[in-house]
Amino acid sequence: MSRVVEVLPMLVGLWLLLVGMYGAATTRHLVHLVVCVSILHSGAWLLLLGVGHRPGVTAPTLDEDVGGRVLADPVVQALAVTDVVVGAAVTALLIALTFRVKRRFGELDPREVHVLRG
Amino acid sequence: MTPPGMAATRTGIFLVAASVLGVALVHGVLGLPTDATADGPYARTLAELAIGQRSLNTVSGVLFDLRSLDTLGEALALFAAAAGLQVVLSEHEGEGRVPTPRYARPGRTAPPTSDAVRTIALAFVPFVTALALVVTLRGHLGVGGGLQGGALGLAALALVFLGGRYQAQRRLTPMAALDAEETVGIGGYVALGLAGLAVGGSLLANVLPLGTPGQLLSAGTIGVLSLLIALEARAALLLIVIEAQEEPFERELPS
Amino acid sequence: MVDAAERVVPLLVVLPIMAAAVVRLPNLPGRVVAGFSIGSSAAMAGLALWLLPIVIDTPVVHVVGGWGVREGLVVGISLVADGLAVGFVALTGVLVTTGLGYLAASHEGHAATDVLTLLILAAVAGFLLAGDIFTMFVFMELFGIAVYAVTAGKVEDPAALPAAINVAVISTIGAVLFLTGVGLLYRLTGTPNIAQSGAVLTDTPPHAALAVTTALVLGGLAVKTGLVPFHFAHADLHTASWSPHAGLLGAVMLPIGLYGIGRLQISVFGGVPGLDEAVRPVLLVAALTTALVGGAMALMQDQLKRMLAFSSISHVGIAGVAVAFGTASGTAAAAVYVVGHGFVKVGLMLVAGVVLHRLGTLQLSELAGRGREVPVAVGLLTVGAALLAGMPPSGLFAGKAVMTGAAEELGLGWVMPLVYLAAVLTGAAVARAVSHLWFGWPVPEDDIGIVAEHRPEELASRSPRVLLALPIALLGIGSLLPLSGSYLAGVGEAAAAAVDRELYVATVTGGPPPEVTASPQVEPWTATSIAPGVAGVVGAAVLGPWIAARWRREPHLLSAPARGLRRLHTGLVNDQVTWLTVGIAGWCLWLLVTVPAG
Amino acid sequence: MMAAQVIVLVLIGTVGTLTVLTRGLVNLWLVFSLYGMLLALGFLLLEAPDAALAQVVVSGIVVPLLLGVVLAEVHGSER
Repeated sequence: MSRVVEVLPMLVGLWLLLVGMYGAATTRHLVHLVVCVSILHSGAWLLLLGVGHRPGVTAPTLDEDVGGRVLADPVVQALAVTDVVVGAAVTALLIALTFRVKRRFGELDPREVHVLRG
Repeated sequence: MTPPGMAATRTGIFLVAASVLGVALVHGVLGLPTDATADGPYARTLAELAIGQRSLNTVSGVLFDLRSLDTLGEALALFAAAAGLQVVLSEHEGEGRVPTPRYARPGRTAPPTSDAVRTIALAFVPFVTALALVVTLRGHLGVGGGLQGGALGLAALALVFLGGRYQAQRRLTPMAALDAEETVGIGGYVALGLAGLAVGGSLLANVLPLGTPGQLLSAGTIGVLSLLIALEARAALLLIVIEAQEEPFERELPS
Repeated sequence: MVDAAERVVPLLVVLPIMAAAVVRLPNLPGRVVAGFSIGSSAAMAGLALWLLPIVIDTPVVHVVGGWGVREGLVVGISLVADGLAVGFVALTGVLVTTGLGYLAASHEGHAATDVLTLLILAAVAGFLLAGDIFTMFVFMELFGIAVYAVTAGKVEDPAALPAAINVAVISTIGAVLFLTGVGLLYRLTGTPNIAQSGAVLTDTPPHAALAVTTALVLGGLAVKTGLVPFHFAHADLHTASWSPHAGLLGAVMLPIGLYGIGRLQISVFGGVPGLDEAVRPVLLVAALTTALVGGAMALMQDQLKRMLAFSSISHVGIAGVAVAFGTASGTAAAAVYVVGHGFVKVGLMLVAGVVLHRLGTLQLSELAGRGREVPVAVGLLTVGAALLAGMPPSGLFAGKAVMTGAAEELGLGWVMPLVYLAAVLTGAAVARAVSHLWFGWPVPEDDIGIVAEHRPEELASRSPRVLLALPIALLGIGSLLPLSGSYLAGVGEAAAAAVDRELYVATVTGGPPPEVTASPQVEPWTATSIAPGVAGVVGAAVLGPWIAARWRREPHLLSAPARGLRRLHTGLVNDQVTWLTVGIAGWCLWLLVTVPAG
Repeated sequence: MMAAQVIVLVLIGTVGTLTVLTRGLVNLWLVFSLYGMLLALGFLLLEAPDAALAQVVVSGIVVPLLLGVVLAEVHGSER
């Protein structure tokens, strides 16, 4: 059981990845699609933080000296920080593209806008 | 085009595949060796070195010194996203058909805001602006850094927008200035990196004096890089958000 | 010399970034933007070409930030410049320079298109040189975003928007899968450095976590490579993108995924007993399927750029077969093939761009007979068809010839007929297009494929000469390069170094270099290699026109399986995500089942 | 601490799932904003305050703002 708790952040991250993919595979609305992509992206951040986390660690953001405490892994946290911001950019970009789809096709249903077939 | 029943079939296929994938992933995670590099030597070494660089926030030390190339790459992702959407804007401006946004029309605000929301939003603007600066500049001393600071810089302007002052927001963010800000952010980062190459022999070497731990002016290039990234992140996110704000009004143009 | 080389390595990444930042300045005149972009990417290509002969002998490592090895631990990010990586960077630099030249001459694109193209160049260089798996991820994410952002900026084309959205979704999922694998790998080995994690994993007993990690890392890269069933969104993006980018996508963007697969498979996972044997079959089957599916789809297309897009997918599959061999000669074959294909494909895409400029459409049903208005373009397409089919002495011929030897070494001789078949299909596809263009044989109404396209508002009655000079030069280089003996010998040396895991580890961690292994003989001119090469060209020359002619008489020529295959390409994001899930689940399942439990 | 972690992580998973299953745009906006905040809390409990700060700024301001614009627009046109 403690094993499950230890890897729970990673498991939740993977769950979010799968759930987001489910949303993307069944979506009928491009805005919903963007949200699903954002959710599956956030699964990766949770997984990353889970990779660098162990029971009893301290945040690697110190105001004082280390003082013998075990720190959470700053490397994966750095990657997570940057990826969160990139995720925001991707979401924003996709939303803006969605607007342009709405203008051009008058629709936000992916079934109405797939113009490349066969 | 899509035959009826196909969507159900597809969902079925997806669920089977996702179940297989899910079982495999859980199997993999649970199969991780329990003793696997508990507080691995790599993470510990990097944390120690970051503190040695006077960055008490080891995450900032990793971001802006030990692994500063990765940060440049991620900042470029923002840069790329903004540049991609810039095309659309420049097209509008070039053709002289900048639409009147609905926000900008007399008596209209969207999203609809009440007076209370407006007042509170505007009251927070100076506070958030100051916070953005503090978060950026103190990144090596505590929680924060250029990426968060840059996003907060956007937040300050977002509050102006939420306060119903769309025109004010646009006046505060002329497009050309944002473009130039991006050039300063990325160009400055690379220039400092090249200075490191010229002086220290390797790209992005921290060649500035490290100073005393805990001081605002310490940690060498970390603070400068953090500030440059804040500029880049703020400008790129703003450009993208402005693009999104502009877009809907296109549809309302008399055609 | 080596010292200077060490300082030049990071410039390959930084130079295009700096150029992109400068070009981003507001209100620059178009001529300045074009000149500066072309100049910087040419300078970068020049640096890479200067570096190439130095690093083929001794790979050079540049440690970013000066964070070298501390107590046996690689601390910083290493940029590892070996022959294969730098050669690939040089190829990208040359092709991007040509593409930017085309954009400038044809007045396509915007200043931001140049910015993004330079970022693509930087991202590719960063990805190829990265000796660190997190850095690899970062630059992979960057080029993913730059690629769909550049296409999204093609505002006049209705196909560009949905294609960009679909690729953004697929690309993000691929990146997240890769990142998941990378995270697990970091947890397993405790270091993001490729060489060091490979050293940690050497001779460790395989286990389920490692199998899943491998599947996610390599599968995530396979999504980027566009192997079946991850190819759907890529085909759409190539169709909708700017002509030079459509070429670059097939020439460089997809193959760097293969480079990543090969690099990580050899340097990270290669030392785990039993893992290599489990990975190779799945990669081989995926690549071979990709080659055949791409070829078949290319043959059935009605739109020239989409035809070339599927052709790219097919040829990347062929190179993937060689990568799946995992040997020095297989790697050499893949390198020769990718270089040859890269020049030819960018050349052909530029020709398609010229056709669009002159005739206003790429739809074969509307172009029937109109090829006589653009005789040079049709001539180049004819040459391109022969080259794609594998005409000697082109890189596509030489690559397959070397691949034949590599396959026989491993007892995999049976794959070669299928590889040749795939190549013939792609050659026949273009030959079919040429037949329609020149002889005016009508293309029947198509009830499956609907390819929206953009029509330039003003047709150029005489496209600038440089527009055709560029593809002529590219096709020329692509076909003649393998005649150079020193080129082939260099590829052999680079390939031998690339598959040598001990050499890679020693280079990065600063250990004593191992004994130099013998380079494979890269000799395409053998008694048995010419015949299939020529036969392939003849096959394509017969098959293409034959189909074009029969199609005219029997509109419903497409058999049920072929129609079914086309119908799978719906361009619908839901379907593409479902296929991706099926594919990655397959990779995971296969590796879980076949990797021996330790 | 441990218990708080487990609770918040489970909540993140649940609200994430809810978000994906939500189809109406207004509800989507609300649930997704809640999800973003929960995620930031989760980061904080995983001892990653920097990531939490980035997430708060992004999910508290950038994303709601963008989705709000969508909402205003789509609703305006469908009314």
